[in-house]
Amino acid sequence: MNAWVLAAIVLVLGGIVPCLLVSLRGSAMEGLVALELGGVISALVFLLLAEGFQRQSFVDLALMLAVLSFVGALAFVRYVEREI
Amino acid sequence: MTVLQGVLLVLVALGGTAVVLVRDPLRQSIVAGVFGLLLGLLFFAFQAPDVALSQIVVGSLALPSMIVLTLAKLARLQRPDE
Amino acid sequence: MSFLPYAVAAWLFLVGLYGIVTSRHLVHLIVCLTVVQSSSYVLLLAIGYLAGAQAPVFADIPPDTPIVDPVVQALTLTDVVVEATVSALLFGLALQAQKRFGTVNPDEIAAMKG
Amino acid sequence: MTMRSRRVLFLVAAAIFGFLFVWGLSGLPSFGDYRGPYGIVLGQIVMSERHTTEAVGATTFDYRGFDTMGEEYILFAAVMGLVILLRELRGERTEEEEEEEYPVHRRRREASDALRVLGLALVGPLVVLGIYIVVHGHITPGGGFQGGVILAAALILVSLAGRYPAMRRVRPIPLVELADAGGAAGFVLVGLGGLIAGSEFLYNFLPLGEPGTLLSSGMIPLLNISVGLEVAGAFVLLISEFLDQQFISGLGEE
Repeated sequence: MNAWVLAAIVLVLGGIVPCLLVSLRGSAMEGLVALELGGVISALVFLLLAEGFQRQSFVDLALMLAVLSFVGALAFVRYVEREI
Repeated sequence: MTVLQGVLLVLVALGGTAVVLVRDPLRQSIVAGVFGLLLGLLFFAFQAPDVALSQIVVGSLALPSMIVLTLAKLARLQRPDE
Repeated sequence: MSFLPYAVAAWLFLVGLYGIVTSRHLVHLIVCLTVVQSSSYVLLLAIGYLAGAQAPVFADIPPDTPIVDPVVQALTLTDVVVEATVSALLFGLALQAQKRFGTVNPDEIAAMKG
Repeated sequence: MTMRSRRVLFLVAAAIFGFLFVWGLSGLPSFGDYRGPYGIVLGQIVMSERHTTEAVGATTFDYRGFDTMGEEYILFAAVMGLVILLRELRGERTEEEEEEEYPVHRRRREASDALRVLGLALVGPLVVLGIYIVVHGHITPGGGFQGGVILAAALILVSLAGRYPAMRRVRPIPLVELADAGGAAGFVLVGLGGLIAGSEFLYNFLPLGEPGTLLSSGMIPLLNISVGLEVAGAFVLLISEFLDQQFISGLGEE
């Protein structure tokens, strides 16, 4: 395990776990914000892991996640703004 | 097994449990989104970037939009009964 | 510890099944079904994993590097696609259920059928 | 059946199933100790035999090409089924003539200008990203399915960020259906090429080229493109059927 992977683990535990907790406990809107933040943090973790595995060609995944989580969030927002 | 895989496996197990236990469909779909992110990370840690990419695509785009559109339509269909 | 992935796969299957059995909303039920299906991804990928091996993409590694099994990954890819299509069809059926029975609670639908 | 008796029944069944599951898995080699022959053989031959740097892509579209064809037709059939299901729903809705109900609810709020600009600015990059993922399916992770969904997302984004009528303009349904069906047919046609070349169905009959370049791996990029077309068409069709549901008895939106 190198520093990149260690940083990824720290980011998962310190970043995505709180997002999971908030999406469980909070209101729908808070959960949505947590999901968005989780998407951003996951993209960062993908970057760190691609670096940590020494496979830089896998940064595509982070790029895709960054773009797609925005589109997915838009779907949620358009629903939540009408229903809540 | 590496520490990364262990951590992500435990989180996936917890996330799956959380998805099942949340009863409200809209909030459940949000938790399912976080679960999908965790799954994608786990697959990447399992050295399966292709599968991780598919999981990202399905989990953060295809499933949420279908759930949300279904819920919106269901809400509209249910309104006359209220 | 080396059986943890299999244990997680079994746990996801059972917990997803629990959600399906106790579900009171068809959309909730379908999302629980995706949890069950994610168990199969974890199981397949865990079977194909080789400790210390690289991901099966030779774009930036020498061709003789040991790689994890591409066959199970291809199977899992198929699995993910099938999950998406099955859920799409089930969401359509949930809408039909609301239309026909006026409810998306599986219990009430069962009760109406008598 | 009451919820309580159902839970008890489930717990009994789950205990039995869990036992059998664990028993079945106990025969597997421990995690990280993979001993399957196919993966190891594939890892050794895929570069020299197919000139593909992506072993998963080669497995999906070449060594297991026939299975993938089945998978494509599962997708095709599922979308057809969904379209039929929802079109029936649409017919019922319009018959009921609910036009006078809930006009306020139905008047969908427009997206803010910032959202619309950001969303529409993302459409171009999404299309480029989708095409990149599809055509590099035999070099880097990705391929027809993932890229196809991104291409579909670009069109769906128009409706999410903009307005529904705008979405209707950019998705000519016959064209989308043509992409869906054409992609599905393309897979079979490429497969038939193997027969014409004097070998079996889905035989990789095209020149293999230099590994790691865009024009390599024979027919795998072609299959990726046809799957990409099919998946993009299928997902646009699928999501727009769900979107149409929102506006079934819509007033004045169009």
